[in-house]
Amino acid sequence: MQLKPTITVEDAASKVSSGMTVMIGGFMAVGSPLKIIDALVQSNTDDLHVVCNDSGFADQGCGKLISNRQVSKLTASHVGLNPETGVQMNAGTLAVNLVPQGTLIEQIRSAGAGLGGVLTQTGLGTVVEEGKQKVQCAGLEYLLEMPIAADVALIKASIVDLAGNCIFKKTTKNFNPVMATAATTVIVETDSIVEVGEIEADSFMLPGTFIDYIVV
Amino acid sequence: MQLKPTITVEDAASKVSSGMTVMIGGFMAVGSPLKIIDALVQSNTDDLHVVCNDSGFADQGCGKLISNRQVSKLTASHVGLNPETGVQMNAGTLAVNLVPQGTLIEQIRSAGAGLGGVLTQTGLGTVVEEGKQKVQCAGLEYLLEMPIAADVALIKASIVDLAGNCIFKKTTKNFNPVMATAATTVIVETDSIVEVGEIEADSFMLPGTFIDYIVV
Amino acid sequence: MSKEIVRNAIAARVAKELRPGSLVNLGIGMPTLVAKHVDDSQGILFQSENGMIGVSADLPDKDHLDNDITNAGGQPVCAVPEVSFFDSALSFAIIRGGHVDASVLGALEVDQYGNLANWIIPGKAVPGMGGAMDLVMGARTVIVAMEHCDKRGNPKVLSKCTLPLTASYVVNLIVTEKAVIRVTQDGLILEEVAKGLSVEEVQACTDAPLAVTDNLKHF
Amino acid sequence: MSKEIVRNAIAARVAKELRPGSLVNLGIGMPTLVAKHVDDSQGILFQSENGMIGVSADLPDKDHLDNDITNAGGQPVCAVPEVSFFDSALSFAIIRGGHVDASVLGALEVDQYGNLANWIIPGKAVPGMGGAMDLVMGARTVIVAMEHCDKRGNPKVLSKCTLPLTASYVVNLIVTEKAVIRVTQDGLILEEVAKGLSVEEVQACTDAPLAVTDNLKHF
Repeated sequence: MQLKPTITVEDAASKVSSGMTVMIGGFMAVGSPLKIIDALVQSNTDDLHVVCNDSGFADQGCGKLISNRQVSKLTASHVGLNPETGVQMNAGTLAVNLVPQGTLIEQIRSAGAGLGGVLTQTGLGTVVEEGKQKVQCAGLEYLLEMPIAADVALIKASIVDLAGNCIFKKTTKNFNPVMATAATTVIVETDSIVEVGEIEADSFMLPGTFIDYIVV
Repeated sequence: MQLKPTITVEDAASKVSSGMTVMIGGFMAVGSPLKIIDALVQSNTDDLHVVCNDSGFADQGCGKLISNRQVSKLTASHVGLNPETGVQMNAGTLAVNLVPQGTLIEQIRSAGAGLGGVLTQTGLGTVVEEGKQKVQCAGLEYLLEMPIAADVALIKASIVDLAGNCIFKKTTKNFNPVMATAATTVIVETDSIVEVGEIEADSFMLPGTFIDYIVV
Repeated sequence: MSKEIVRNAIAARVAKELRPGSLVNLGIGMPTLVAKHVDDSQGILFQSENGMIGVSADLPDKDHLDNDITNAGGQPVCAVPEVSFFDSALSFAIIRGGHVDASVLGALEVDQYGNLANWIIPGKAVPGMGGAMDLVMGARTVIVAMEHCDKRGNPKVLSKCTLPLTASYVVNLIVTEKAVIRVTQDGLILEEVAKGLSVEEVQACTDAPLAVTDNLKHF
Repeated sequence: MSKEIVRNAIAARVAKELRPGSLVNLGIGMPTLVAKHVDDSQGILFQSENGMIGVSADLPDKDHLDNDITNAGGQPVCAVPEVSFFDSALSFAIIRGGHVDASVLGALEVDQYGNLANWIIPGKAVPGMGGAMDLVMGARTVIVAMEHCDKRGNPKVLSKCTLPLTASYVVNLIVTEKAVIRVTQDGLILEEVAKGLSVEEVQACTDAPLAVTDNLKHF
């Protein structure tokens, strides 16, 4: 049987090295791997490029990494509820790449699905256009949005079986399953781990094949 | 509460008019809406453009529509197990557009997700390139594959609740959930219909919002 | 009028625009109030872009809070019985694929072309666009729900937006406490004015020129 | 050698190429046999592009057939305990996104550049490419498993493919009943020959030039 290794939060944090691109699941800290984030805050890792839907709150979710000045670049769709992000951005110590939320998830999916990018009209006629290739297609204009991949994805699942199959309850799904497809190393933090076969296959929302390590 | 109308197979077939583009879920007839196909075979509807993973078998799945000469154009990834498709193709009475399977599902998803298309390397250096726009991006060459939408999608679910939320058991998922996002009218055939709330929300694999009609 | 009355008046008027059986996304802030003014019998469903269709107008009971059911602000909400949950890829496929019938959201500025600015004030805080750019491009109808003027009394319905845009040519209807204004290819059409106000009073606090419909109503 | 022995010899040799814990897609026909030659302890999982990871080498028992568990040919199959099922969008995200470690498939022709032709013979039946073009572009390693020559005894390992291509520069390894040939940027390297065969005999039935590795083995 193909089983995935179970590791500690400290081990998980140690898989992230300074300078890496790290995807962190969650939406306003809902469905975020909070224990791994805490362990990462305890580490000396810095100069991270964090890819996340939002920068959470200053004291919650991936915002903690920003408050602790471990992030040099942030790619996100929303940073408004973490004032620290704005402070560091204005001070020039944090580069923030704001991306429309639907574009961000498609860019991550593109990397995971082996696409060279997608065409979208979101952002046309706005600052989002800047520096991007435009493609004419069927008489319409589109922005070409390129894939975003990561070295490590830190995701959170409600239930995981030992083969890595994941369940994300209700609105904790958000960016988690797609990020799991787009990183070299994928670590899932979970509330609950079960034996293989304990839960029927169709209940799982992400195949274990995407998971490298499980943190309970 | 938002409930979806339950209709007969004959009503379902009558939503398909001659000349329409029709997506039909299933993979080698597994997870295909077999009852609606049978009703469509009984109708006078013809000149259909069918979009389907494959042309099934001559006497099974959407192959029946081909055998009955109701299809003038077929977009599919595989037609090898239905000899009738080849016969009509060689006779010039059926236009067949062969598409790599991964490209086909992305084209359908693009239509459903409002994308102008996706960039892929699948098909580069092959006949699949013909007539397609190439895009250079990050130093690599890609084919631009455009969206495929339909007038009607006929899909099959194992269980549907009265709000249209769908479960597709095991390998019956295939093209069904994605096709449901890409058609003006979506009709789901199901083995089993349940009340809203009888099955917990997280068990469903496709939100009812995509469904227009339910056929039991 | 108190702030609360103004906000509810706008929300109530927006609610009347929503079609039975439709799928609606309500932006954060005042648009959220719209749900309270919609009759259950209409079968209208509310989407939340973090991955949910079927947000209820009810507020969650503190004793029965489910922290796994949240809105786009991360706050716990209640769900209707036919609720569905999904990931962000499907959520934005729903939004960008034209499956949302109406997007209701606030604005800093709207102009006579239907251009919308609602995500950034240069030099001030930069919240980010979140899902707003996707919503206004993808939704079949875009309804701006906002107070007619800003805190200083300056018009927010302009001849031309001055702030960075969220999107161009996307707004279909503007609903304020003073007026209901439709955006057409020929410019803005004043369709309704609030009771007690004249057309001239509305125009006086609107920067963009307003054509008046033949069939002007009061609300 | 009988057809069945040849096919199993090829499948057994391919099985040795698969790494423990890897995800493998087996094409229809002979490649399917590879699963029988893989030890369970290796933790290798087999994907089926119709939406399944965890196809078992076991054949389903007629009395306990689950018609909802099928392979890409539509035939019922058995599942391993850690099986997962998914739709075609995710299935091809897995395939095209580089998540499949090895794709094993048959060929009509392979050439010294790693070009592959396996989906169409003009003028004859046109089965369609199915998922083959996606698999060979997306899988990390592409292994062609085929008989060394066609039914008429003509070489299938060519200097240059003559049939319409499935993809260019994609094949990494060719396994036949006669030889194991690696495709490199410098051309084809003969790594192994079947017991009882000489290098010359293999070259004689191979159109493309073969360089011989310093460390030639027999299998």
